[in-house]
Amino acid sequence: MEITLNHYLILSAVLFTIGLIGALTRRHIIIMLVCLEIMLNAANLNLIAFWHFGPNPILLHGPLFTLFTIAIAATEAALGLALVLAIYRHFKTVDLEQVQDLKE
Amino acid sequence: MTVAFYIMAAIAVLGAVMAIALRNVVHAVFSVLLFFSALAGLFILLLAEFIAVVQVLVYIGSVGILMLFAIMLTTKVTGDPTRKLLSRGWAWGGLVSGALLLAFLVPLITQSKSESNSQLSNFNPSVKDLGLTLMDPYFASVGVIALLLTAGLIAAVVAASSASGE
Amino acid sequence: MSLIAKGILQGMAVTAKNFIQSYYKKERLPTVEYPEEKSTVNQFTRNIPFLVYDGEDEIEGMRCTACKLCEKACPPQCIYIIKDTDENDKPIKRPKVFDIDSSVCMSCQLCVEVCPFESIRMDSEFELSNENRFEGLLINRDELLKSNEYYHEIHPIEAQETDDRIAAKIAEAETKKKAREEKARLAAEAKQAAAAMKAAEEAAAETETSATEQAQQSEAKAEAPEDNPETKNT
Amino acid sequence: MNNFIDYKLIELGQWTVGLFNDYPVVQILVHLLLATLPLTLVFMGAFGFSTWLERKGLARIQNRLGPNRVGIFGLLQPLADGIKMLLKEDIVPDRSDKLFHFLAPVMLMVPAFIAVGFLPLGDGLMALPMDSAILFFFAVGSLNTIAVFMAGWSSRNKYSLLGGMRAVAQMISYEIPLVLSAVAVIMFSGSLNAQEIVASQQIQSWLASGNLVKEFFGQILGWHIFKPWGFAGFIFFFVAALAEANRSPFDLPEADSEIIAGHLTEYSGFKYAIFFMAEYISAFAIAGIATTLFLGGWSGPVIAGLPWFIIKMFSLFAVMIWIRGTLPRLRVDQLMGYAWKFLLPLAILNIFVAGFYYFAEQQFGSLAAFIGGWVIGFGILQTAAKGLSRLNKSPTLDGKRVYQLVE
Repeated sequence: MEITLNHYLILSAVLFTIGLIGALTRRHIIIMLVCLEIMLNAANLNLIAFWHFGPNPILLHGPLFTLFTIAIAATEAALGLALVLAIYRHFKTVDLEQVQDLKE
Repeated sequence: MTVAFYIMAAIAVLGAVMAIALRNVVHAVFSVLLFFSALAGLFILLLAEFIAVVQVLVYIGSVGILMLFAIMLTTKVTGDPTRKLLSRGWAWGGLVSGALLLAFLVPLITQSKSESNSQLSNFNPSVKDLGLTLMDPYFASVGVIALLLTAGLIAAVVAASSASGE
Repeated sequence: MSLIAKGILQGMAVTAKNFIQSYYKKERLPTVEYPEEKSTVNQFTRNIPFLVYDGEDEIEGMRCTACKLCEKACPPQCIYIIKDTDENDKPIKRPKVFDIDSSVCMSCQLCVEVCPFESIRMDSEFELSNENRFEGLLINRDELLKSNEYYHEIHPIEAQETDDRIAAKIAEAETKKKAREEKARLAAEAKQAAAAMKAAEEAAAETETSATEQAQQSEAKAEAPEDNPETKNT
Repeated sequence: MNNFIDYKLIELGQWTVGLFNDYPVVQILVHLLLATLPLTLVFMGAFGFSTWLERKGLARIQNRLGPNRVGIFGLLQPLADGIKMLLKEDIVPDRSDKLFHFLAPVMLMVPAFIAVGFLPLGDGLMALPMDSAILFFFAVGSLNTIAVFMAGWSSRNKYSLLGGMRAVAQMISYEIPLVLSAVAVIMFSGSLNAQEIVASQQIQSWLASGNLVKEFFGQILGWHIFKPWGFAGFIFFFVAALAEANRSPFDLPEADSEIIAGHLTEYSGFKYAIFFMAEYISAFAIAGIATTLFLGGWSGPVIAGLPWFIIKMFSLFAVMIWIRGTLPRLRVDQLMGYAWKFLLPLAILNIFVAGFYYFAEQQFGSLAAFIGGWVIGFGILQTAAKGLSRLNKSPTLDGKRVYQLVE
């Protein structure tokens, strides 16, 4: 069977859902960041698949958009992990359920 | 191509599932690295060679390492069997996610459009084309992204170092 | 050149010089390939003690008198000595057993310091490895005995000093002996003279004494050694 | 062009593949094997030879003889070492992470061999002829960071973990100047394709002229290292490459005197040998990419092609050995400071110098750009380097040194 756009879309949907499940159910802060990355990557896969099977691949919209996404994702990861460090230093925990106070 | 796609897809799903299921955080991060590399393979299958390289370079080379560093700097890496794995109300989260998956899949399966696109058969997108496109029509976006990256970098430094100043 | 630090280039030049000159200059490659060729040992090297003997025969020329001073001085107690005896179980001044445990010896040279007979000396032998790690490392008397010529060979300066010292000692002993002999001779002469005088007196008196008295005197002389040993010695 | 060796090799390959024309599946397999197997075998052999070379070279630098027992000049020493390593017991720490402990050497070796595949060994001789080979090379090169971290973490030994962390910090830091100094070349050549980068370092008009002297020098004078930004870039690249390949003086991750070989502490037997091999092969790979980027790749007079590439790559490796025999190890703070405060700004400045050189060449001709570049461009770089080193100077180094324990 030939691989079509649908295959990629289904795969991307599954991956996105896995990421979402992880983000909604796990309580470890780093795992939540990991799940965010999974979701972003699933979206990237979607973009590239749409570009590949889309009407006008010559324009290279998909890779360009993905490049921007990856740049943003990298920033997000760096910032997120810096925040993890800050939170850990403040609350001495990586369990997000215990991080409840806004002041202090 | 078909076989390669299925193998890559299986690795990607496996990596993602392991990443959210494993108790040991370091194992989870390594499995998400597996997921990233499988995705890079998928990008190569989709002829997005440059994106695959960037995926490897940025995600595996930098983001993964950053995560590992963050783990080393914060928590005990071995899975603590007494620690709770799932958050409160995890069932609701799972339910919502499942519903969302259904919402994604139903239109995909019902409105299946199975003919493939043949436009790319003779087209090999080179890095040069990508670079020229990036620099000519999208120059403003690149500038914005560069600004964002710099801001993010500075913010990360500030966030990580101000806490240590306490 | 500020891009490349000057110090780095200098260091690189030094190592390059070492590398290139090691192919044709002897002093840049002092390595000796050991089993095939041995490095010359400095004459002040010391590793393990050995026993010096003079002359040809090992046993006769042995300087060691089994005084056991080195055995007492040895800090790790690696020396073990048994005095030799003759056939009548009478001790003689010579070791029967003289063992050094080379695995214990720490090359401190205290035995050499303490030896009054210049007998025990340090060897520069360094190939002491052995297949048998128990008996093989225990060096016995016959292996330890090495000639004075060998000593001269390995430590010429030290051996010469030792020889000079021994010669001086012997000379001193000679002179002392001579003086003593002279003294003894003089004493003997005096004694003889006195004896002669006494004999003359006795001869004069003998004529008066009877034959029975003479028999009594000879009995008393036979008893004398037990009563007065000094007289016997002289 | 005299690179007949490359053409003969390619012809041989094509002939071999042509033998299996009737069996397409076998043909693909043969093609794959032809692309990978010789490379693997040759680089493994080169690894053995280079360990011998390194031990010999270091020994001569330190006025010693080096290995000379096994075989003539000790040439079979690597083989003996290999057999010894193979027969040794493989010790796995009891509480280690067994899977990752096993995977780490593999993870380190696979990227090393993939990276070798991106080297343009000769005209058309390339195992993985990809359009963005240089970028792929760097991407794959960043993978060994993960492997080192795996090794350090899975051993469950504080020295291993320290070594792993050091390695990761160092590799991330030095990858940036490494890539940035390569960017100048990529900008100048206008391509990420390794073959095109090599072609950009040959003066094509001279090669086509038919004049023998011009052909001879046309293969040399175009090398990027003779240009101001190329020379500076080569130095930055080489320094960063030393750090990337964990070579002395940047061998902090495996500093044997401080943290007992770092991430290698708990490895023994053949796994250790694999680590060793991967490190040497990535050192080769990075020397090869430096050759490609700055030293004209396979171009060279008389015997252009594979021989020149091998000569250049091994010369760079010999320089690495020479540096190892000379320079002492850096401190951790010095290492990071050097990457971020010195190498990185200079590499960025070098990109600008290269850009100006490019336009000057188009505007004023190559000779004027060459002279102007060396005078102005290199002057700028030197001034910047001086200024940076003054800024980075540690305050304790000013004035007379004070020794606390003396007197």
